[in-house]
Amino acid sequence: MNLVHRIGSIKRLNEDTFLMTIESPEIAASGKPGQFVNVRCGGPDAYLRRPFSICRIDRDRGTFDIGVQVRGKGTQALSAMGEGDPIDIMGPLGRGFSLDSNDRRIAVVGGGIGVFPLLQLLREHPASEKLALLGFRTRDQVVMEEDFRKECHELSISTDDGSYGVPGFVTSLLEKKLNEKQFDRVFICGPAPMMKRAAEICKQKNIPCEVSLEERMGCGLGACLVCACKVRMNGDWDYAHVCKDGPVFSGDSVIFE
Amino acid sequence: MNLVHRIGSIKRLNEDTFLMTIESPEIAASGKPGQFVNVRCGGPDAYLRRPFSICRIDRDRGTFDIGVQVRGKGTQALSAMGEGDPIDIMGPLGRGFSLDSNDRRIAVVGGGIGVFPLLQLLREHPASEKLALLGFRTRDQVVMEEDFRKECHELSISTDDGSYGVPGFVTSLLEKKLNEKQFDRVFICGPAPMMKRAAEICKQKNIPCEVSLEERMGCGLGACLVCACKVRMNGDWDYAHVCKDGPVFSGDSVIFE
Amino acid sequence: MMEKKVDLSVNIAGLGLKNPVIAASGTFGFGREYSAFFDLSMLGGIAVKGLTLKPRKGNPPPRIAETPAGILNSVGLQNPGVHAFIKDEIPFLRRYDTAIIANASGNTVEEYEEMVRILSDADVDAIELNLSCPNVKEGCMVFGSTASGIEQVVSRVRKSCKKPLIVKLTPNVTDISELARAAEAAGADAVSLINTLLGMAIDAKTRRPVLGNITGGLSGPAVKPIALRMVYEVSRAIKIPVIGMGGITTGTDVAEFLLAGASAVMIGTAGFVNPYAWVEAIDGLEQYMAENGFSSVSELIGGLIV
Amino acid sequence: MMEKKVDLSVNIAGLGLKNPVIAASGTFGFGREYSAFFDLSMLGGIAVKGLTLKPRKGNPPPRIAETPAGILNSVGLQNPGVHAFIKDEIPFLRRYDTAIIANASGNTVEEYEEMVRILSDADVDAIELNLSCPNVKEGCMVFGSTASGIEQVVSRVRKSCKKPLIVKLTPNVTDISELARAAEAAGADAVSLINTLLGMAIDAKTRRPVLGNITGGLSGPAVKPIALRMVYEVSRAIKIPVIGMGGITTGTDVAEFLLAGASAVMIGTAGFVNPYAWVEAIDGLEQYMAENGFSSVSELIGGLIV
Ligand SMILES: Cc1cc2nc3c(=O)[nH]c(=O)nc-3n(C[C@H](O)[C@H](O)[C@H](O)COP(=O)(O)OP(=O)(O)OC[C@H]3O[C@@H](n4cnc5c(N)ncnc54)[C@H](O)[C@@H]3O)c2cc1C
Ligand SMILES: Cc1cc2nc3c(=O)[nH]c(=O)nc-3n(C[C@H](O)[C@H](O)[C@H](O)COP(=O)(O)OP(=O)(O)OC[C@H]3O[C@@H](n4cnc5c(N)ncnc54)[C@H](O)[C@@H]3O)c2cc1C
Ligand SMILES: Cc1cc2nc3c(=O)[nH]c(=O)nc-3n(C[C@H](O)[C@H](O)[C@H](O)COP(=O)(O)O)c2cc1C
Ligand SMILES: Cc1cc2nc3c(=O)[nH]c(=O)nc-3n(C[C@H](O)[C@H](O)[C@H](O)COP(=O)(O)O)c2cc1C
Ligand code: FES
Ligand code: FES
Repeated sequence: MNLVHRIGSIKRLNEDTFLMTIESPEIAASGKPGQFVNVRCGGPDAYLRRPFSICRIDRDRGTFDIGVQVRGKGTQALSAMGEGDPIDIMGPLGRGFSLDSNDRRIAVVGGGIGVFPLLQLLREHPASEKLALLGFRTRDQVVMEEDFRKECHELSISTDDGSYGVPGFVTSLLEKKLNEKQFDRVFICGPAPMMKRAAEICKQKNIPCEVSLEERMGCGLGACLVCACKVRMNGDWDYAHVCKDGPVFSGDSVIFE
Repeated sequence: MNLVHRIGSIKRLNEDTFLMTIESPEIAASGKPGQFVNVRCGGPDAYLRRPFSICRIDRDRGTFDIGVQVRGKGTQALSAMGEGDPIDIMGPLGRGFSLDSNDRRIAVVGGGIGVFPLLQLLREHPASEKLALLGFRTRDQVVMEEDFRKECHELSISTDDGSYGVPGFVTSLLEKKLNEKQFDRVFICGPAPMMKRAAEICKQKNIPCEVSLEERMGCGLGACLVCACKVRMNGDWDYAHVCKDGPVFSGDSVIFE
Repeated sequence: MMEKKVDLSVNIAGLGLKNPVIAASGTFGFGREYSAFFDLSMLGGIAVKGLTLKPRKGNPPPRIAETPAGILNSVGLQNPGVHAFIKDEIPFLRRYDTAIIANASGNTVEEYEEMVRILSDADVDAIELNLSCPNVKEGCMVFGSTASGIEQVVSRVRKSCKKPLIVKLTPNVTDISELARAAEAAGADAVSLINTLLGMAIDAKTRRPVLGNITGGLSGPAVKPIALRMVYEVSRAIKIPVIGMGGITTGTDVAEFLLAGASAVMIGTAGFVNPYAWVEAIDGLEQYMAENGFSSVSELIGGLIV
Repeated sequence: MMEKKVDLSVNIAGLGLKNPVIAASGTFGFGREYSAFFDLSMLGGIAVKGLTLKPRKGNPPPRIAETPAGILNSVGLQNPGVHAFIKDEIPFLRRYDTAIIANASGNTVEEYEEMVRILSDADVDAIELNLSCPNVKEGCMVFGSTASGIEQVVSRVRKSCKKPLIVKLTPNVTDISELARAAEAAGADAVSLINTLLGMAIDAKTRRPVLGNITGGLSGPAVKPIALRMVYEVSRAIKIPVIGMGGITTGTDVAEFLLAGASAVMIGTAGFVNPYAWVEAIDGLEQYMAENGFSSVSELIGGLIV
């Protein structure tokens, strides 16, 4: 696997979030929606790689995008990199969202940086009707609205503080939409409490859903077993591993704590 | 003490050595020949600061130069910095060469990167006759010849392999010159075996000399006591500290091992 | 690839390795994941994920924390059990020409004994007795922190062990040489060290430990100076070979451990950052040897000039 | 400078400190050098360079090696002796409004006792008994590695000690809590930990140890996870206060040690990289407290949610 790629361009999305386009014909060719890449951020203190979801793929150009929110040392170092710089990336990794042609009407539900993996999903999913529900904390945090609008039939944005779009949690939006219409599958990515609630709503409505989990990682490959998450298995539970068995899991199987 | 300075310009001297001009009115104003600065090189693995001798001071411009040979992680990281970059430097530190107006005829003896501190010494020393003897391994390693020529009355260069200047060790040059003329003081900087031999030669001729020592450092200030070197003291020996008691010591006092 | 001018092979207690670089237990799974990156036959050996008699779920997440130049892990021996290993993993590993080292833990002396009995009849090349995992409450640290505990377990399992027996030691002790001597006296064929150092990370914002298990084991470059010192000490205290590990990243690091007295090394954490760490370390060692005039690894072992 | 909204003062066994940040012994000399950088009165306290009865020359150079996120040192207690300290250094230090902590070592129990007697009559605020220097063959590690050794020294010096008595513990042991309990039982007023971890660096090119003394003590960020775990363990094992140290660099690091159970902290190695490390850590702690709703340091101590 070739690890050295190149940063094509960098676009600031808001104060602490940016979109990085990476030139990598290999990853662009083989990457699937919901998969992630593991990035060596450099910087004096960021020893481990950092996982980021594939947000958009341009197969013609041989590039893909990741959306990055600056949180700590690694993302800080990443934000200091420049266009044209070489960048050490492993990927594509993990199991992505299911693209089932039987699913005719789908909804994606994203919260905060959880919206990123949903964009490429919308772009590739064969469904004939696609709804996107995106929730953010506040107006300043809203990202990629126009990019999403282009890839779905209906887009609704909520903010927790009501400063933009529909006031309240994106899960309330979901509940409302599921009451209005029948969906074949819902795809969810965001903070754990949001995913838990969203999965519950889907379960109540008997709609299959998929969630994309986050967990701290070591190898990113399934070898070190650090990225454990609780899943239902044979009537009992077991630890699955986000990097290899996920990051996307069926909402039914995950045990949110 | 202000630690943040700026890199003015960088000039390559040879394949692995460069001269870095640093904008720092403070250090330019207070720095003395033979003193050193302690530089945070950055890079993922260079935790400690690295000491470099002050090589040249331009008090009018408020800048000073250091000559750096790339050896390991720290100097590697330093070599990747660019003009205009901020740089974290502590200095000036340590005791420099003595500038005694009674010394009318002086010689400086430099070996390899040991030549660097001798340049500013020549520039500031009040002597009326100044001889510079510089030794290098081979032709490619010869640096700053013209800069030195401007600051002394006579310059002789030797190379170990005879590829440039006088063939042989610079200490042989020194022996020859001391046989020809009487000098008031000799200033020596270079690899330990070279300094040891040069100090012996001066002792035989009864000429006082000063040597600039190297030792691995922690604090660079005299607080941690790691940079120990053996010196004669009260008929016995003791450990002095290169960063505070030196780096310049009288050749007589140092016990070379 | 450079032409092979140097002899990298080593022999540890009857176990012949084509080179001294082994994947460290718990960091390499059962090899499957890394087989996508390089041919596993390039490795001197593979120490597989720590095995127990029954499957183990391991500790609650988060199980990893990043620390300066290192990591803490608290996996807690999650594994499918020794029987599943034999059935599902050995056939895969045997496709490659590399030594298979089974890493075995138990809760009781009896369990250690049974593990060794089972693995002695399995198609593995050596057994590494894990007496040093800091992430489980039972077995490892109970027996592994004292010379008498090690003596007890090793002398018991020795009787039923038909493979080269490597005893893996913990660094969380006052005198690791004493543990090594106990292992030697009880019949170990080699010792391996160091396992991880018990540590902790705290998230000041949430005021909670980062790891679900509160404490975890420290590994990676941060621990290298400690590991190197212990390998140096232990290799002077015993006659059986020492397998050194702890923070090894480059071929030069490997050389340092060999000079300190190790006969082979293991690499773990470095592979998380660079999936080619193991093969690059082998190449780097070869290059170091060529540049410094060594023609065989045996010349390096214990070659420190003091 | 931010307006002081939070109360940073702490009290350790009768020793009142204006803030919990103390310069660690051996890294700050006798304060003179750093007084050029900031007003020493800003510090909670200064633990001076380790003192012995007679002057000591220390170990041969090189005495420092850089390691990943840390350093090894092998100074070996070079110092001018306790009498020179009292005569030449205390008057200088007393110009500042900060606690003076004398760090004392001895080769024998009698020497420890004499050191404590002498320092009890000197103008210092507390005595830190160094039972943990890994760089000298005598005293420290002989007594400091076992509970009985610590019990022996501490109970002896306790009788003649008229100052708050802090016992500094080594991390190079199987169970540091046991040592802490021994110190407490023998009458210590507080314990400080950790001293350095015994380590080693090798120069593969020269095939020699980097340090003149072969081994040295590891400190700096690399050891922080180990130090934090030990502080957590020890503070739950004893009732007397714990002074935590090992790799602290920022105010957040200080907060982590306090949360783990330390009542104050010491900072050493970080000051080599940043001469303002101590005062920046104090500022950083204040900022952390303000941002996270703490009004006094005492609320932080042991406040870890587990
Ligand atoms: C499968 C997956 C996909 C992700 N996709 C994205 C994305 O598209 N965009 C984005 O901005 N972020 C994404 N994240 C979260 C991102 O990985 C973390 O924000 C990032 O690792 C933080 O690193 P840091 O150095 O800034 O923070 P630090 O706090 O300095 O990190 C310290 C350690 O904690 C880990 N860590 C910290 N936060 C998280 C987290 N939330 N999840 C997992 N590990 C964490 C880091 O990887 C590192 O090992 C994803 C995480 C996972 C697991
Ligand atoms: C007073 C003084 C003045 C100096 N002046 C100059 C100068 O003008 N120009 C120049 O090129 N070099 C000079 N040096 C040497 C320079 O400090 C080292 O080459 C440099 O520290 C090497 O760092 P590194 O990261 O490249 O090497 P590494 O090998 O990665 O360094 C590892 C550690 O060893 C120390 N170290 C390595 N080599 C030396 C050495 N020879 N002396 C002291 N410590 C060392 C480093 O500081 C660091 O702590 C001077 C040294 C001293 C003590
Ligand atoms: C995630 C992880 C899991 C580990 N699991 C085991 C294990 O199951 N058995 C074992 O003996 N050692 C285990 N170890 C310890 C390593 O084998 C090795 O001793 C240690 O990590 C030091 O080497 P390193 O610094 O190269 O990683 C584990 C280490 C890590 C990081
Ligand atoms: C150069 C150096 C010298 C030291 N000398 C002493 C000493 O004399 N007495 C002592 O108790 N500890 C000594 N120590 C240990 C420190 O006080 C401290 O316990 C250790 O360095 C961990 O803290 P840090 O990581 O903040 O440096 C020394 C440490 C260093 C780096
Ligand atoms: S990160 Fe190693 S198994 Fe998932
Ligand atoms: S480097 Fe600290 S005393 Fe010289």
